Amino acid sequence: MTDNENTFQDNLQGELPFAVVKGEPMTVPPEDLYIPPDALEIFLDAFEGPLDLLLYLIKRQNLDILSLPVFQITQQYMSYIELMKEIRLELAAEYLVMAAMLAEIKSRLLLPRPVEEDDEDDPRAELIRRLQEYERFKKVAEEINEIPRMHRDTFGVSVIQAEYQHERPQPTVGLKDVIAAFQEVMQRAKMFASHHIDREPLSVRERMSRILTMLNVEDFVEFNRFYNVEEGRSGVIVTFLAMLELIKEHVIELVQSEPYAPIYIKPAVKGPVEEELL
Amino acid sequence: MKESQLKNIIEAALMAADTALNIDRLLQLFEHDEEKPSRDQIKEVIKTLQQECEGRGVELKRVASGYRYQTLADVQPWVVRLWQEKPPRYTRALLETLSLIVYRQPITRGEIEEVRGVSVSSNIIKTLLEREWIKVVGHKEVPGRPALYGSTKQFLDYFNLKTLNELPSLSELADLDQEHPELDLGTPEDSDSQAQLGVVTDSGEIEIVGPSQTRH
Amino acid sequence: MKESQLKNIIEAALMAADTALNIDRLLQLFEHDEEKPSRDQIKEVIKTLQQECEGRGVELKRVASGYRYQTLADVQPWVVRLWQEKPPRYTRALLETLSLIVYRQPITRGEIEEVRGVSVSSNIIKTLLEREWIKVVGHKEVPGRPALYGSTKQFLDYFNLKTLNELPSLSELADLDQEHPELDLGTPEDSDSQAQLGVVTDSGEIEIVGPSQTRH
Repeated sequence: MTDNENTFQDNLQGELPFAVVKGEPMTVPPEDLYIPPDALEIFLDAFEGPLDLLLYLIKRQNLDILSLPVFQITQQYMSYIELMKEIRLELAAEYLVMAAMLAEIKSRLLLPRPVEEDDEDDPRAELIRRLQEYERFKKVAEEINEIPRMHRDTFGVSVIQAEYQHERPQPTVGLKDVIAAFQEVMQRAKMFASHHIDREPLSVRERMSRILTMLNVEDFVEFNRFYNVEEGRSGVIVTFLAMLELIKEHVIELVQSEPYAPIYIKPAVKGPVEEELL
Repeated sequence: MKESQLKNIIEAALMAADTALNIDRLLQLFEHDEEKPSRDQIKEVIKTLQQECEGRGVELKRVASGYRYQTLADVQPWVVRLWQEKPPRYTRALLETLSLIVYRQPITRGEIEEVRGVSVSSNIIKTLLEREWIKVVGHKEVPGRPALYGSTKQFLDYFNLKTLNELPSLSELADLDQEHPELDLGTPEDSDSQAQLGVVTDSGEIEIVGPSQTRH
Repeated sequence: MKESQLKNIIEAALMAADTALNIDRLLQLFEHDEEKPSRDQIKEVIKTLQQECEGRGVELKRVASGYRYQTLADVQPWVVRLWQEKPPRYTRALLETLSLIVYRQPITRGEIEEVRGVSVSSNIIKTLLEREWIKVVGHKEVPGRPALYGSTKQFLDYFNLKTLNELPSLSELADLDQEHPELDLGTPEDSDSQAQLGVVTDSGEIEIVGPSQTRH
């Protein structure tokens, strides 16, 4: 494998044939293959992935996929990957997978071949199959792009309608629907109302005053101290609502020194506001 | 440019556009061409296109903002069926609003919102007014003088009622509620007493008194 | 109904509609008429209307979901100037993904990625779904139950096609076995036996079998 790497390095330095095209060694990459390092990213963007890049490399050398010189193409591909590495380009995983596959092919070619080789395992055949397969769809996608398309090549005709008073159909409603709606809304209203009337003893307004009274005595009261367990759930709710109301009216403020620390209540302004409420 | 091509471009443009196009706008289509048609040429083409419409289902009509193809009035009764969707359905919000106006009239929008617990969109009121199921029967003498809504004769007609008395009464509804608190209250099938509604109606003009009207 | 009137109605309806209309939809326009046209009559009228378009800037085209009037591609360079924005351009990635879905439907995202050799961005799938060019036609019964995508009528409509058969055919895969029995893969060592690709294609419907196609 060190041999490979050496060859590889050599190739990069252009000392050995860069590629052998139809028997002719090439020492310099064709001009259209030269990518200035800082253009690599753009270059990569121009390809739809490693298969696309490989196809490009093959096309540039006018090679038939079927007579793909896997070895040379691998060299070329690897040199691109190397270039990408050099400028520390975040390499797309797919390119690296392909590089690994090419490396595998290359290594197999260099090793003596086992007598019984399973065709399906032949990575070259697999690569060619994938390249061909991809190429078909690449081609057909280009063809689809050429099909006359709405809004680009053709436009729908939209003729305006003559003035015409066309009656829009009105929804039909049954009396039952109206009655049912009324029952529902009244039921809801009842639930709504009960909060206000039944819980009168714990009125929010009154609770707001109590909170303020407590704050008149002490400036800084811990949140929990406003809640009286004996009042039950409704009492807690009323107190909480009263607090929210007071905060909304900018009468009190909540203070917490750090997350999960106790919350304290303090008056936002002193004086006239309290008196007004009391 | 050949005249036939010019004609085709203008026909296609006028048909594809969703607004009327005037001559200036049509001239702009050719601004990148070496050989631009003249204003008169375009007018000429339009005249030809207009003639070609004769006896067809569309016409090329001159309107205030330009020229446009439009369907002929003769074919409208059929063409409009393309858009004949099923009538839309009213929302629950609308039905609830309607029912409150019917049972609690005269009622302001604010009062409706109070009972429903949510605001009533202007659209709902507008729809009901347009349908002529409700009307403004007066204004409440409170700040802002909000409109008081009541139901109309058209509402009764639509629901085949002679008077509002034929509506199931509130107490009936309440009874049902009590008898079947667990029920989601199916609609009562018929109503034969509405005494407790406290509604004195004669179709059209409505006066309402009674215990259920203590909304303040 | 006179034939000329029938023709005018159908012409106007097709021109006024913003989608393609099929024969059923056109028949519905007459459902309230005493004398309804037959399906054949409508087809006849459409044929006449199509002929009348000859030499004009618009055509009456049959696409997947019905018939629609549309501007001809010849006049497109001028007509397109009516609109400020350029029609959207689609990336190669999107078109390749679309092609795979169209030709290999039903197909999962993973299978698309396998062929393209790169991951397919969610955006592409989303765009295609939003355009309604593709839809989820089912789920593959493998771990994760990935969605299987297929193409839609809207896709065909958009590309001015009646059926999938009108799509360009996929180029045939060269059969490695036959054409290159002793394929020189450009390696020092010849490989004398090739993978059996076993690909059978015919334009439009594509069936692929063989060891390399183990997509189930």
